[in-house]
Amino acid sequence: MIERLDQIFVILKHWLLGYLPESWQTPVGVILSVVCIIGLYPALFAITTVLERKGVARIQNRLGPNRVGPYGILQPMADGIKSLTKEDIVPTTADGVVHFLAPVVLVVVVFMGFAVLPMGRNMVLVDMDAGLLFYFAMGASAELSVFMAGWSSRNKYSLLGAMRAVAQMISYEIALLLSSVVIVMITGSLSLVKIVEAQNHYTWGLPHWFIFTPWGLAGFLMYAIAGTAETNRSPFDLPEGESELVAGYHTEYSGFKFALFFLGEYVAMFSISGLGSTLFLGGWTAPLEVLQFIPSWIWFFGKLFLSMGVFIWMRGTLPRLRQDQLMNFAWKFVLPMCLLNLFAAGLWHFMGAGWLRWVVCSAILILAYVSIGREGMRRKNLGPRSYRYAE
Amino acid sequence: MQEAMAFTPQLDASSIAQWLWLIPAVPIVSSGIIALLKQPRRKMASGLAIGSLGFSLIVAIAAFAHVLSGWSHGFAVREVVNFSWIQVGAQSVELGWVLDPLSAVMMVMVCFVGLLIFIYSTGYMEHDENYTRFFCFLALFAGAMLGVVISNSILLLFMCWELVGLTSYLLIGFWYQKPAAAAAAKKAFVTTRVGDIFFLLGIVWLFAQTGTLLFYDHGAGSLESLALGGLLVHQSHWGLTAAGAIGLLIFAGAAGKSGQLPLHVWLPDAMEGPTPVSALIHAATMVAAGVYLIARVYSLMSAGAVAHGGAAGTTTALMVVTWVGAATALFAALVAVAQNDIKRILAYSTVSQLGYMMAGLGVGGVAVGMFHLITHAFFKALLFMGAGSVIHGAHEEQDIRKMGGMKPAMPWTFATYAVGMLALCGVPIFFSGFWSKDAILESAHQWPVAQAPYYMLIFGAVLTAFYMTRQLSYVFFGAYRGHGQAHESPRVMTGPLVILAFFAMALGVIGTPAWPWFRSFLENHAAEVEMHAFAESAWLMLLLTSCVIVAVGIGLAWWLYGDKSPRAEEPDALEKAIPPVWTVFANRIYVDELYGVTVIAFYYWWAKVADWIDRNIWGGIVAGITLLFKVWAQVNRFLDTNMVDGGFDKGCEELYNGGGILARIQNGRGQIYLRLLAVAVVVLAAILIWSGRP
Amino acid sequence: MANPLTGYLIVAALVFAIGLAGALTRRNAIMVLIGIELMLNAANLNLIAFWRYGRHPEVLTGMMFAIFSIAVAAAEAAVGLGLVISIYRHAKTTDLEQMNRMKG
Amino acid sequence: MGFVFYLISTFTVGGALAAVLLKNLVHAALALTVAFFGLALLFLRLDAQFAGFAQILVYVGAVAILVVFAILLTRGSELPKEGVFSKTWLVGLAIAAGVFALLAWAVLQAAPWLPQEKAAPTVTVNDIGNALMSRYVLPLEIVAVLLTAALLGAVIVAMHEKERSR
Repeated sequence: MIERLDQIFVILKHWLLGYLPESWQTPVGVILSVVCIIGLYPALFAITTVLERKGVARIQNRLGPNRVGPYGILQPMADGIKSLTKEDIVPTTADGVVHFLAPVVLVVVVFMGFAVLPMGRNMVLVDMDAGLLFYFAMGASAELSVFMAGWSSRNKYSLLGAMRAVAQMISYEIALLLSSVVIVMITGSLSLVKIVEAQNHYTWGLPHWFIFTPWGLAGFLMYAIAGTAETNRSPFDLPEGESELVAGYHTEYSGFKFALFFLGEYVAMFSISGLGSTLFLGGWTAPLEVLQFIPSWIWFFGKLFLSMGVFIWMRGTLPRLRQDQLMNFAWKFVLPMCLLNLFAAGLWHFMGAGWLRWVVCSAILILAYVSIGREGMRRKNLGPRSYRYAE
Repeated sequence: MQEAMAFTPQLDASSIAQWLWLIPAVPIVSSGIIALLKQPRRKMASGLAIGSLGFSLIVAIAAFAHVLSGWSHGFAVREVVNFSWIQVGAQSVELGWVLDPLSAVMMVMVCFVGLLIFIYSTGYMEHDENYTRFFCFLALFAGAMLGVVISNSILLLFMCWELVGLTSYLLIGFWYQKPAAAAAAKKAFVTTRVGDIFFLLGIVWLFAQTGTLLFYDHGAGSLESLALGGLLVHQSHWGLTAAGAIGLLIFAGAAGKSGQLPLHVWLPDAMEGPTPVSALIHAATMVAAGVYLIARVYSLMSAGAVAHGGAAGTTTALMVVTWVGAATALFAALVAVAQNDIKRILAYSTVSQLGYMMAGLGVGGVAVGMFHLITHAFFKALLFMGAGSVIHGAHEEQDIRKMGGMKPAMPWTFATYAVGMLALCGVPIFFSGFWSKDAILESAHQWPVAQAPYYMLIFGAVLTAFYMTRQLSYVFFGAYRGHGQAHESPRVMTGPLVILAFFAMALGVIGTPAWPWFRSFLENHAAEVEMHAFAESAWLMLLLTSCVIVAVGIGLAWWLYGDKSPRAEEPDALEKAIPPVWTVFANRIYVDELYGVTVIAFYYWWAKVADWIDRNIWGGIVAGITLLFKVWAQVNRFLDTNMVDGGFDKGCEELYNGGGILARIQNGRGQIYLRLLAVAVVVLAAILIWSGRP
Repeated sequence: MANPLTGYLIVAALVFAIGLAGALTRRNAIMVLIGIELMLNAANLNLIAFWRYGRHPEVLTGMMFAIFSIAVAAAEAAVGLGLVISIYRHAKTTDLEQMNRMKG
Repeated sequence: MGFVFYLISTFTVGGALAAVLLKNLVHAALALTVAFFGLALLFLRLDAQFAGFAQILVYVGAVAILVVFAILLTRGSELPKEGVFSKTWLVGLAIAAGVFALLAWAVLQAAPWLPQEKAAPTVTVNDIGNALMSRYVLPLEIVAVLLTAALLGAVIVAMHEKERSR
């Protein structure tokens, strides 16, 4: 029974495909799953928006949306209808084609990422051998769309926002990659399914999630920081810092295109948190051995929403960084930490079993944190920052 | 990942032996980190050094406990971890470390004493601006020393050995602004190098003979019966086997490190370094490294001992060791009598005690020598730190004649110092020095070959008691003759003193003839208490002798110096009694001078000769050649100006015009070049394809 | 085209030629770099194609070569664009026709 | 050879052409990314998964962005008055055509000797990793050094004058 419940979607799919001739089954099956994903995440997105607005409102001691439907839970509907019916304004000087392509590319690329994300036991679209690589390849292409958006709408705010976004995304993508490479080093596989499997063991009812190891914890923290920056969420939301640039790269977007950007941003958040929970929080595995009877997909989406909650919480709590602070942080703290984390993981791997590697790895990481984070960041050379132009 | 989640750290046998390398590694790494620290980060530096050594101590104690448990269950623990360092063809240079009673005892001692001295130095070096550097060196030294202790490969041992030498050099010359310190450092380095050359030769020979660098390698090691048998086959002249010869070469290295005659000269000068350094390196650990080395390769030295027969059985190598040791012990004791620098006296006493250890190794085997090494490490470190605290209290005054009457001023120091002194003199029953020294004397007494070493050592013991008493009465009794006001040192300095004092007394328990725990531990047989050992006439005899020795020594000294406070300028009491002997002693029996007129003079003369050759012969040749070239150059000049230039200018013009034409092609536009390149490629490829066509 | 390899090779040749044409005809230095990138990629395609249809794909030689050349190309792009920028800073132009200071 | 292959190749070649021909540099750069994507897809069709994704990651993720940055920093996005093609563009075109002709001719010549269709080699990422760490470790090291050097070099070259002086 529990098994059935766990595999319900898989069973459903096979049952549906059962009615089709052999030759059709594979393509239709793929299409089916794709449709599911494409249908599911926008729905989650709708829920999340209202959650966020209410949550942030609660943090800021406001009421938040409370007009549409009971407690304003139908707010997303209203927003959707509004953005669909609104006029789609394109600046006359704008570069029409690119301006149109940008949001499309963004959404497409972001959705691509879910192809390799296992959302439950046997619930992955394609179990690619180089899944993680694929994911990052897709993530890399998102930057381009942001640039397209910023550049095509001939508007200096948009351009500045885009440049900021791209610079920030590139800087933090490195950190993102390096912090995930640790996992690859330990599991020896780029396939996310295998990575989850590797964490699906229990000692004394406690799971073998990677976050419960020194390097795992450090890696997770780095990943969380880099991921936040990668999705341009606060405190790293300079690209759309409304106080400086009206709305960053999507200043000139309105109506449905803007909605697409909005969607893209949130779906990106979903996929980043999904990857994070897959890499460090054991994906769809249960946090306690006794809780395994609960279906795996519930766990996955539970973790997803947990991290979304954290995203919202951070947005409500933390102030925005300054550009140079952002860059310093990326290159002078996060990156070195990631490299040291790699080193620690390697040590962990080669020191074999036993208590000692725990001590050594944690010692290395703590020492590194103290020396880089505390010592290195202490003496800030304050003063006017020096700008660099090409000319 | 399964075992990764094992939350309970459990410390099983194999793991401790495997992680033995951490003991040296951690201090070395921490010294590296300290080296990167900035000057002002003093707390961090000392903290790192002490913490790392503390960690080493914990691991060392764990290892010791492991060995102990194995021993108490009645089997000899000798766990080795070997790995191949470099692979050269079929030969592979192998390194490794060993965990056996010897190394276990030694490492615990080094870590413990080292830790205390580290703590002590935080107080002593407080006002030095190179605090961080000091701790960097100290940590490095500790790491290297521990490396020497645990290494199972003679090559690794040699590396650490040299590293130790280097740190000793660095630390002796720590105050390199003082020319004396710099000179002393150089002297130490060069002198020990002399020994190390022989050591290296020994290593090479050993490797050539046995084909392995490892001591123990599950039967294949160089110290195991197989290899030893091979080393014994051919006896060279005067009964010296290959094993013995190699042993002697290694002993030369050991003699260099631990200041045996005739290479002892550097050790007294090494006192130019900071006192903690003298305590750690030049009393407790490094100088003992030589003794430890001999103990490590003892089976090499004693190989074929039965051939000579006799009670203990001995070999030529061991005889040499014994004689050198005894001679050193006596010599240094004599010299120490007539020194006035507090640290110098201690230095000479260290030399003499090292002589005792060597002699002990020679006559009585590993256990005897090592026992004295351990006890000596404790009380000599205690004495040095006490001396440091005295110097501290007397405002950096080192001349004992300018001290005196410090007993009331610094009670703690006095008490602990007295304990150390009594231990060194070997006052019976209560002090560890007595037990260890007696073990040596006893076995010297039973030595089959000769009785002379026994008497030498006895006389040395008398002198030891004498000069220690002299020093004590000079420093602590009588009236204060120094400048300023003597004051007690801070708690952080006296604390270690107290701990060490305790051990200086208590440590004797493990080596009494009634319960020869230490010996049986090292030699891997069960230790049982036999009270009747005390009743044995031989032992009682010995007890009596040592009582007499101590009584004579102390009494004489007290009669000469006790509690009367002679002024610096007036001659020493003993000098009044026997001036000529005194002067000889006071000038350290002219050994340095001897070297001065022999070795150094020779080199000096040789350098002069070389210089002369350089100036006159080579210089002359060079001058001649120069002249030749000058003439030739003149000729050339003439030819140039008149013949070549004319033609050359003409050619240049032609070339210039030609260049003008060619320059059109080079119009400085990258793209054009690129095109030419592409064309060239196309043409080339075409030619190739056509030519390659079937 | 009977066998698949030919197709890939032709495509590679085409891309290479296009890249070359770009590098040879465009005025802007950056465009020249773009052309060079295209040529590099064509080469990569060749390598991979030969690896795939070669005799010993399990040895991975061609693949490795491609991967390395990708890595090197990244470096090349970085340095090249850096050069372009610094040239622009000096000459205030990226037009190759006007960059003829090295005229002999 | 299938329909898919033709599709992708047209896609790729079209991208390349656009990249070379478009007047606006930013458009050209974007077209370049299209070409890169197409090439990556071709790699995938050649069962070189790793190379394909690496291609996307490096070229689309890094090189294209780099190019775009360079364009914006050098004000390349606004069109120059005199045309984008050099005066003697015909020569260049001719040479390129010559090269293509040569290559194509060579390939077609060699077609009969080229290896035929064969089963896809099974190469996992692990194999690549092992190869990189064992057989190709030296090149790997060298590439690492090269990349470091290139990084520093690029920074130094592109740095501001006054930055360099200090």
